[in-house]
Amino acid sequence: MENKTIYMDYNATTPTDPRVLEVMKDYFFEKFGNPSSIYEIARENKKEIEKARQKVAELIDAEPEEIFFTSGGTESDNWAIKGISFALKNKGNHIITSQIEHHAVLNTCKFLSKIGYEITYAPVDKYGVVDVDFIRKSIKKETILITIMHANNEIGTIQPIEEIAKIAKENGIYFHSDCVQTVGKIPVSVKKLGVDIISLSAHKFYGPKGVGAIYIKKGTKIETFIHGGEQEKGKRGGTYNVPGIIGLGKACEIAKEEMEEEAKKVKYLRDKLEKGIMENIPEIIINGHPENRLYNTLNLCVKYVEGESILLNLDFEKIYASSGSACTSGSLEPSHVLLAIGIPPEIAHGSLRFSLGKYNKEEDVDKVLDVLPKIVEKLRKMSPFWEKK
Amino acid sequence: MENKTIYMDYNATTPTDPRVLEVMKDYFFEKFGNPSSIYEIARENKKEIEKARQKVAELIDAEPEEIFFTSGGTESDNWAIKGISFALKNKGNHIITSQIEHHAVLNTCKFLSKIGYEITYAPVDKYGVVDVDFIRKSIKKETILITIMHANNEIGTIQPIEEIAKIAKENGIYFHSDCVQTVGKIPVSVKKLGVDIISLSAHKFYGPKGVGAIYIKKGTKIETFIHGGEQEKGKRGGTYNVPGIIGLGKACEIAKEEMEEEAKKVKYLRDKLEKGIMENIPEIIINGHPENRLYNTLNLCVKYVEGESILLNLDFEKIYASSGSACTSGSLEPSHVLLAIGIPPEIAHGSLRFSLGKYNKEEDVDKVLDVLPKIVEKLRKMSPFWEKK
Amino acid sequence: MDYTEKVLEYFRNPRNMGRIENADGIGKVGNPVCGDVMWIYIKVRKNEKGEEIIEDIKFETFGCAAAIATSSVVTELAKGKTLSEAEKISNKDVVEFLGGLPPIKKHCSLLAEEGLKAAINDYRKKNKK
Amino acid sequence: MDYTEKVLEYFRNPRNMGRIENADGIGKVGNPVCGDVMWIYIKVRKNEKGEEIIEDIKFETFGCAAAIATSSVVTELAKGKTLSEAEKISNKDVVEFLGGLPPIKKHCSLLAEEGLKAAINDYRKKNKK
Ligand SMILES: Cc1ncc(COP(=O)(O)O)c(C=O)c1O
Ligand SMILES: Cc1ncc(COP(=O)(O)O)c(C=O)c1O
Ligand code: FES
Ligand code: FES
Repeated sequence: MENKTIYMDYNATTPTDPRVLEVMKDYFFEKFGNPSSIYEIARENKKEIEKARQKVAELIDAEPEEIFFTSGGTESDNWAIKGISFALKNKGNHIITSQIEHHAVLNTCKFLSKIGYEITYAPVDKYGVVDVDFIRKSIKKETILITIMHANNEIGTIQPIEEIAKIAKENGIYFHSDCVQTVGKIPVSVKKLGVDIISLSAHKFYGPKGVGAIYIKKGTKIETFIHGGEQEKGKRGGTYNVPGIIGLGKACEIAKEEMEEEAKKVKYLRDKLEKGIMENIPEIIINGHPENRLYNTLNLCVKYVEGESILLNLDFEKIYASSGSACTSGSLEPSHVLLAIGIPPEIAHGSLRFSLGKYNKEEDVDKVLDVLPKIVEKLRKMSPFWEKK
Repeated sequence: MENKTIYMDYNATTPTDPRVLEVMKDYFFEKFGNPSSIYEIARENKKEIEKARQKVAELIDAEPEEIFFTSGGTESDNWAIKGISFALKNKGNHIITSQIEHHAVLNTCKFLSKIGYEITYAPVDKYGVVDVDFIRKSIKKETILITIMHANNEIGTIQPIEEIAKIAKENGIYFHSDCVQTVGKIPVSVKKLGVDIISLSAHKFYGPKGVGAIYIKKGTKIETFIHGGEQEKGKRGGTYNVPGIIGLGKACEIAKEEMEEEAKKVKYLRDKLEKGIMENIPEIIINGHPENRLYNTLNLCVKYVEGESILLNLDFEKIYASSGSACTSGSLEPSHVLLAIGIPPEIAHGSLRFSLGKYNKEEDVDKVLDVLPKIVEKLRKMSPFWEKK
Repeated sequence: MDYTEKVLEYFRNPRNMGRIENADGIGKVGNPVCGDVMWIYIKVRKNEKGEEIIEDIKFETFGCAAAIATSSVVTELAKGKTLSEAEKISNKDVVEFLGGLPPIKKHCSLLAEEGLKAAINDYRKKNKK
Repeated sequence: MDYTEKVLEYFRNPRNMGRIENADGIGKVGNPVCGDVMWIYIKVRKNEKGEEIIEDIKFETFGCAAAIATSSVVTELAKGKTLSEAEKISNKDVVEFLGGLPPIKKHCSLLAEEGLKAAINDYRKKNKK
């Protein structure tokens, strides 16, 4: 990261931990090779890949044979949902998800609905917690999959996954959880959660971009998504991204060791930021669950001003935050997550997400607390709604 | 690459050119960021990505808007074939391909055949050239896609793509070509070839693993394959693999500048290797087209011995070659490509592929020519078929 | 979002920002639900030729950086112009002045054009003879 | 392919490789179309107790490293044994001796077991009283 910049958009992506890059480096040239080949350097690469698989498995309490490498969270989500849909198409065509899923899930469901699947979108309460009862009642004999994210990327609300997974199990329905925002941040045990499939992505926890994984519980009937060679027991084609996979493994190892301590530190900073903003800026709404929320995430609505204008002004001060999910900042729609928790569109336009991470320092928070009130004041002065209310 | 090793498996994968790694390095930490965000570092990343897109476009004579980044050749192949199949499912369900495609194409077709598509596999002649007339005659009103690879990864035979593309065009059928083995090795112009879609992969020409691209001609009707956020104009979800994409761009730039010279050098070495083997080992069959063949590829069958045994013995001498495609070396089947060109299975088992690249030196060839005859002799002595014939 | 230097400069230091008490015309355009609202205030006087000119103009905007920058530019362009000249100011003029806008942001400049026209109309309606 | 050191060692330096002219029994198993062929030659003599023992044994193999290594091992294990002892040698013994084989290569060891049995059967057929 450049000096003097204050990065608070860790939910969008994280810098690659230098220790991760360090272990990756050699595999570009000196130790490069295709792990599917039989010769020695290839065999060594293969061993490193299996070690990485072991590390991923350890982080999420799974068996190595249940881990498959992908190009990231989006591919894992696509694989999970399409894979189950195609594999069970003779059993049923109904999928239950929620209104606040990531676009990787929502747009996959949209695609499936075009080709004959039926999708039910469970609503959420004002904190962003999905309506478990609604899910239970939506189940019918055609239901083949329930997919609910572990924690929401925009507001950080953590879902009652264990409870939903139990319902799925009782009804003999597969359960997938998009854990892209939780793996590496908080302890995730696939066994405790009771899930059949989860998605995870390296770049969300200090690993490299372009690599992720999917956990598929032994015995799960799922179609391959990326068809190709014999890699990953024939379940995911494509030459192994050796440096990427080794980097993911290292990121998992570091997360396992350091997660707890980082969490404490980051939570302290986030809480200080939240408190400071609430005290210094009037008419702010904090989004997400008061307790069951990612410790690094602070999503708020600044009434009477528009989010992008705040972001750009922060940018002038080299403070990098976001107005929600990075993927939709190309669009002008207010966040589907904020609308789902009942924020009126005109207020949803003023949303701001600070997501903190391990390289943030206390000065960063102080700086934000210094400049943000001024920015908001300036923009509110410009707004036709501010003084008149 | 380790010292003293002789790597001759460039068709499986190539080492990342140190100049490529050099430009990637900064984007892991110092300049990391999510190009979809609006703040400054993100905007800079976005610019670099667009520069990379430009470089890919220049290498294959396309427009930048026609280039979409993927996780590699396999994803590109899946996207091309499934994307067209799903987009045109109301128009027809028939696809024409060849018997010698890569598994990324063949297994995708196999999947589609399970869900209601009909696939025709065009045969090839003894040199591995597809039967163009067969393709022409296979076309029917349900045909929505023809997909034929540019050059075969095992035997190197280059296909008459222009001719097939013309037939496709005359019949209003989309044409995809898997150019994973040609882009970066030989000049590829999508305009001259007349193709609608091509696949390419960075790690086949000194770029990083885990990143590739697809060319989609403007106006082509194709469904998205990896559904997700707004990245790539909403056509390919997933956080940008910034270092990977920048690496792919650099690899394209280097290829464009140096391809011609490298080709001459590598062809000289390959020809010397071929000649030397033919002169020193009896009962060898050279596979692939005598002229229309990748200049770096030498595929041969050593009669009366099995390929893996040769490979392992080469491995003991730190010479790394392959017995065909890397993806199938986990399997025991003889190569589908060799069977398709009419090699009997018992001879196909003795296949060996040397694929050379820019880091090979003349000593490497000399070393192979020194040890290979001895290895073959030793193994043939062990074979029940050798002396008795 | 790729804003030009000029857009960023106008966003940072908008001209004519604020309200005119007792304005002769107010144009209110946009919709908070869509995230864009612009109010344009004008003060009109007659010049020596008896033409109505925009003596003062101010804006209040709830919207993105492009909306704020275009608000500012349209007020600058209109200031001192006769009403009939001012009515000819199009969103294209505004975009040109700013050296371009990202495609997805073109509509923000339309808002500026419409805001100015709405203010003039409001003035005309109130002063109908 | 993850071969143990022992497999690689036996592949590199196979014991009992070659042919026995005028063998007492020859076992030919496998199929070149599948890429695996193994021929086992045995020379049999009676010991002082009158038992038939394998005095000499050799192999010729067309196949992968595992096939070659298992051929070698099975001949070593059988050498000097009585026919009825030798018949009890199973592919499991061979795999154990080698410290394991990759799952996909288990069948190669079966070939070795079958080759030896076929050679013994061939001898018995020829020497039927
Ligand atoms: C002809 C061909 N197509 C597709 C692929 C797949 O490319 P990737 O390994 O980048 O997924 C390869 C190489 O593995 C290939 O040689
Ligand atoms: C909840 C969630 N799911 C999926 C994704 C997609 O992951 P990736 O960017 O690795 O494809 C993201 C982040 O972008 C996310 O936050
Ligand atoms: S005001 Fe609508 S996005 Fe600019
Ligand atoms: S002999 Fe069949 S693979 Fe070993």
